[in-house]
Amino acid sequence: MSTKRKVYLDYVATTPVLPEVLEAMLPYFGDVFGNPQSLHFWGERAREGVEEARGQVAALVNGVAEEIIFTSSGTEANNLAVKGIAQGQVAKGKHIVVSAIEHFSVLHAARTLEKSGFEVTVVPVDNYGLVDPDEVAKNIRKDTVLVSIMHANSEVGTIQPIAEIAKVVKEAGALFHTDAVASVGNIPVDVRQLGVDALSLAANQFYGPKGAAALWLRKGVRLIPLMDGGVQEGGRRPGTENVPAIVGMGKAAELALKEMSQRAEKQRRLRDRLIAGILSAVEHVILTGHPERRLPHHASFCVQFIEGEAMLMLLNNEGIAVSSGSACTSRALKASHVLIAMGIPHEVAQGSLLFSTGLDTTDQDIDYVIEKLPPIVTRLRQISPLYARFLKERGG
Amino acid sequence: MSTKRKVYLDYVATTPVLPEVLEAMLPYFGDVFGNPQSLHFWGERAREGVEEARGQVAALVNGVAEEIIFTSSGTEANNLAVKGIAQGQVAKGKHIVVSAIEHFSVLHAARTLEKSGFEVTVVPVDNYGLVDPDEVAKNIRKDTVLVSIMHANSEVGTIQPIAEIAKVVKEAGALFHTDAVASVGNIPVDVRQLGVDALSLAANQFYGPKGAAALWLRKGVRLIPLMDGGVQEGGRRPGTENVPAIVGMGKAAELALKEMSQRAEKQRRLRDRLIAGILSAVEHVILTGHPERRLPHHASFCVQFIEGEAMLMLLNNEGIAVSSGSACTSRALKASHVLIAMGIPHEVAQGSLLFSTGLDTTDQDIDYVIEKLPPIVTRLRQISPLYARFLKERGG
Amino acid sequence: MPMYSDKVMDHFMNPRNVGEIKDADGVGEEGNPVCGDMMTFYIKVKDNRLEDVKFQTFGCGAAIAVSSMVSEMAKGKTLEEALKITPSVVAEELGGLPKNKYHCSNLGAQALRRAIKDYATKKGLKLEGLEGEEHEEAEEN
Amino acid sequence: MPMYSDKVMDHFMNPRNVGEIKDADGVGEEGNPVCGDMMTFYIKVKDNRLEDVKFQTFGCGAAIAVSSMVSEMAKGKTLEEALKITPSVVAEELGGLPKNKYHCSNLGAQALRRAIKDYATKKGLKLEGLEGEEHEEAEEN
Ligand SMILES: Cc1ncc(COP(=O)(O)O)c(C=O)c1O
Ligand SMILES: Cc1ncc(COP(=O)(O)O)c(C=O)c1O
Repeated sequence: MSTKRKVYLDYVATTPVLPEVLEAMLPYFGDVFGNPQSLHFWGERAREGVEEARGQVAALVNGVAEEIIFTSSGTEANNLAVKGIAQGQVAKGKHIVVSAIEHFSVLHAARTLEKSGFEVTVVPVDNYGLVDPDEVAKNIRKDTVLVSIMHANSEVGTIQPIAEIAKVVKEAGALFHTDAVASVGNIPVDVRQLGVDALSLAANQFYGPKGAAALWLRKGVRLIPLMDGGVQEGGRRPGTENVPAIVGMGKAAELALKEMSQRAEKQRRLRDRLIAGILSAVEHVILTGHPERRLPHHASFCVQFIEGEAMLMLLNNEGIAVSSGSACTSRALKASHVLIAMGIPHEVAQGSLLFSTGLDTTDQDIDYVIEKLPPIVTRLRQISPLYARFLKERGG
Repeated sequence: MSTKRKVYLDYVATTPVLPEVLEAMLPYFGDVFGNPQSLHFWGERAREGVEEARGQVAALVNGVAEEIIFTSSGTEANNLAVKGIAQGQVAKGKHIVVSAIEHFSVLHAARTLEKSGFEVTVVPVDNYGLVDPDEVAKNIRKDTVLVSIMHANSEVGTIQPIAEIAKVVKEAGALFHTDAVASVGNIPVDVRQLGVDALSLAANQFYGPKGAAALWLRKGVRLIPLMDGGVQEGGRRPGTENVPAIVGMGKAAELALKEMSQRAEKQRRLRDRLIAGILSAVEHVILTGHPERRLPHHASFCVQFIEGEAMLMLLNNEGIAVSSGSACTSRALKASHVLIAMGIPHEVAQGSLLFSTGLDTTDQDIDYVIEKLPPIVTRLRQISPLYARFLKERGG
Repeated sequence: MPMYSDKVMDHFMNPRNVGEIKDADGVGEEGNPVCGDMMTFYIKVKDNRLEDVKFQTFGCGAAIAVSSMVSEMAKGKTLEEALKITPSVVAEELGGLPKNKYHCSNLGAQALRRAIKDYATKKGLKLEGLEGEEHEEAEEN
Repeated sequence: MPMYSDKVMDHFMNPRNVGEIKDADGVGEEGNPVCGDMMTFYIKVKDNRLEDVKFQTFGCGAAIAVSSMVSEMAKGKTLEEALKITPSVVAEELGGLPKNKYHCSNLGAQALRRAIKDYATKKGLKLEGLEGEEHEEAEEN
């Protein structure tokens, strides 16, 4: 690709590690390299690092340190929650409820549970990607042990009414997990206020390192571990702790908590400019997800008559990095199950385009995108038989 | 603790990250922070880093890149291998064989399989911790789908005759996994020569970072993933790749391969000095594990009449970091199952002491240990009722 | 986009023969909205030769590159020669296509074939290579 | 070793009253080799008081510290007072013991009790607090 301006607008895919975070991590590769389980000076210092991070991560979601189980990814946290909690409650029943727009680490984990005799109910979402708490309530049965509904969706940005859903789940006597991977660190998340029993979060969504994530699990909730092995994380997640990454997650959590509102405010402003700019500069574009109840750094669209991967490639050629939920951009060649669940036709879902801003995003970046996107859309529409047909039908 | 000389002799617990390795990792926290699954410049560069590492890791065990599945720890690699391969072959049978001295991530994974209807045969070891290939052969049945025997044991250093065991397993028509977490990077490991079907390795055993490990899995072996989610690692290990750690593992693998023999030679010399020194300076000490067929950096003992944790604490007070397999040093308060399986009485196993040398170990470190250990042993024996009894019985 | 060859990238960035032929002698459409790639080919025939070929494509980079490549390969060929342009020949000419892209994006040859068939049907022609499998089973590359 | 309190560390590093009393009035042993901690307590009694207490311990840091603490607490006490030294009192006095260490290492009080019992048996004494549960169920702290 050419050496033009480079604009990263794919922060929901992953964020860079902040310099302060990396700095906090560095000693743990060198001097403080010990194994936290070791009974000596090196082990002790590593353990202190991990335990400090546990407190910092707990604070970010208003939990307590002992309720944090560190994992290696949001995917692992979700698998641990869904499989671990469901399997921990089999004495009570074998029914779980998830939404249609969950990340695959929840949705497919539920499918895997079906193979061992669980029943899974998938509740729908509306056109904005919202789950209706009443719909959840309606689907909870006597043998429902777990409901898992995500906090924010990373493809359309929609934020669910988790507190309301948690309330109906609690009243019905089931446990409630929320995948908050896309939200924690970006918007306030308080496990007590939300009233959930388990919550997944991942460091690389808030300027912490890859390889560190966590499940917050309310004290007393029974959990069958995914893995067997040593005594790390109270035996619930064995394996040598990824100390530097955990320490980095702690630091990133601390910073995210401190800077939350100013970060969000800046993101919201840039994001709103981007949305307004694109909607006015390009015809036949739909904003996907909820217009207000959405992540502050999130702007997602469907551009009609053209396909997402082609747009990605041409944007990339201009130095702009975004993502898409089109079939062609997925390894499985299926359009985003999220967009389809929201009632968007396959043809339209093909034009999915997803921008997410971050701490390094500038007004110039937004201007650049608003300048570069329209000719790309025009160019692809000129090749598109769907657009030609549309023009003919409209014209004639 | 006091600020005396500091001597780390617990390299089997974990190794520091080499400066060259950290240097290779650093860009991936900053500039090259992309998500390898992203279809743009940032994603592409991250993906290139991961794929280069895959080749480097494969080379270390003489495999090919596509056979490497990155995981977050040796524990995860072992769980994935044991559970994933066993569950992948249920059509054939539900019997597996492991040795009595496996790491808990194999042994307990096997126990978990029992809960879903598998039968597990645990083969014994001799006084040196060696598995007899004939014993394995005898225990393979028609419905045996998997045999998992570790390559080297991290508690007693013994290296198993894996090629011989793999041969009998292959002849009997079962699949063979070996946990080579303690050996890979320290001694030559060649999956083709060993003739295994799956092999676990972990970066933090050879100066790579924590949070990166791998399962080498022979092409064509069916595996049920531990986790559900995205398409990473060919769907066999979903979750955002821990790019910096994976890149670091690749670099560490490259260095380990290049420097293997000179590293091992140095370790062996230091280790032999340590063994000779301790055996001559302290009475009533047993070298555990095999005297020759052992890891080059590994020296393990049982010091009679006293207990390991107390020794660890006093050694730590002198700045010396080692580990122990005593009951008191384990969270579960059970003496090392490895020592017990080797026929060492509980009382003796309590005196377990485990030294492992590394790249930074010097002759002065060895001298220091040989100087500091004897008075510590004497001091604890003076408190010990077992030693008093021994003296009386010997005296009278 | 490293999974695309330079040739694919070139045809994607600079697609040849884009557009519609208003008075086409044959038109062929191929593709489906679930996979996400759809192509329309237009041909102009003179003396049994493809005097002009144009296409429109809705789809990913590979789909656009494939269409462009097919149009370029087809132009000037006799109808019989053009019918020998199969998905695997196109993929090879493009320096390979990513495995998972092969099936969906590689529909250009079929769209062209449909256009030729359209022409042949209108003209009442029987062409060698037109009978038989409408959809060549695309091999993986 | 951060899971040990300063008090535990002090008693481990500098254990009080280590040793054997050759002509002890009572000897008590406690512990088991699987857990890994074993303690022997020796007492010298004068006028119903523990004139001297010594111990030998095979075990971890906590076991050694507990023994030392028990010996220190017991010395000079009447037999009845000494019998009131329970595992939880010892743990408290030591500033707490790690949860998983409580059961195995905290056997010092029992060993002392056994030594007193040994003395009482020899002397034909009936002491208050000696009947009943030989093994106080150690509470978690
Ligand atoms: C032989 C062996 N296997 C597996 C493991 C587990 O590795 P990890 O703690 O990195 O998950 C270890 C760890 O020490 C080991 O020595
Ligand atoms: C909502 C949500 N949940 C879970 C995940 C999985 O996280 P990871 O890829 O870090 O395992 C993602 C990743 O994008 C996500 O957006």
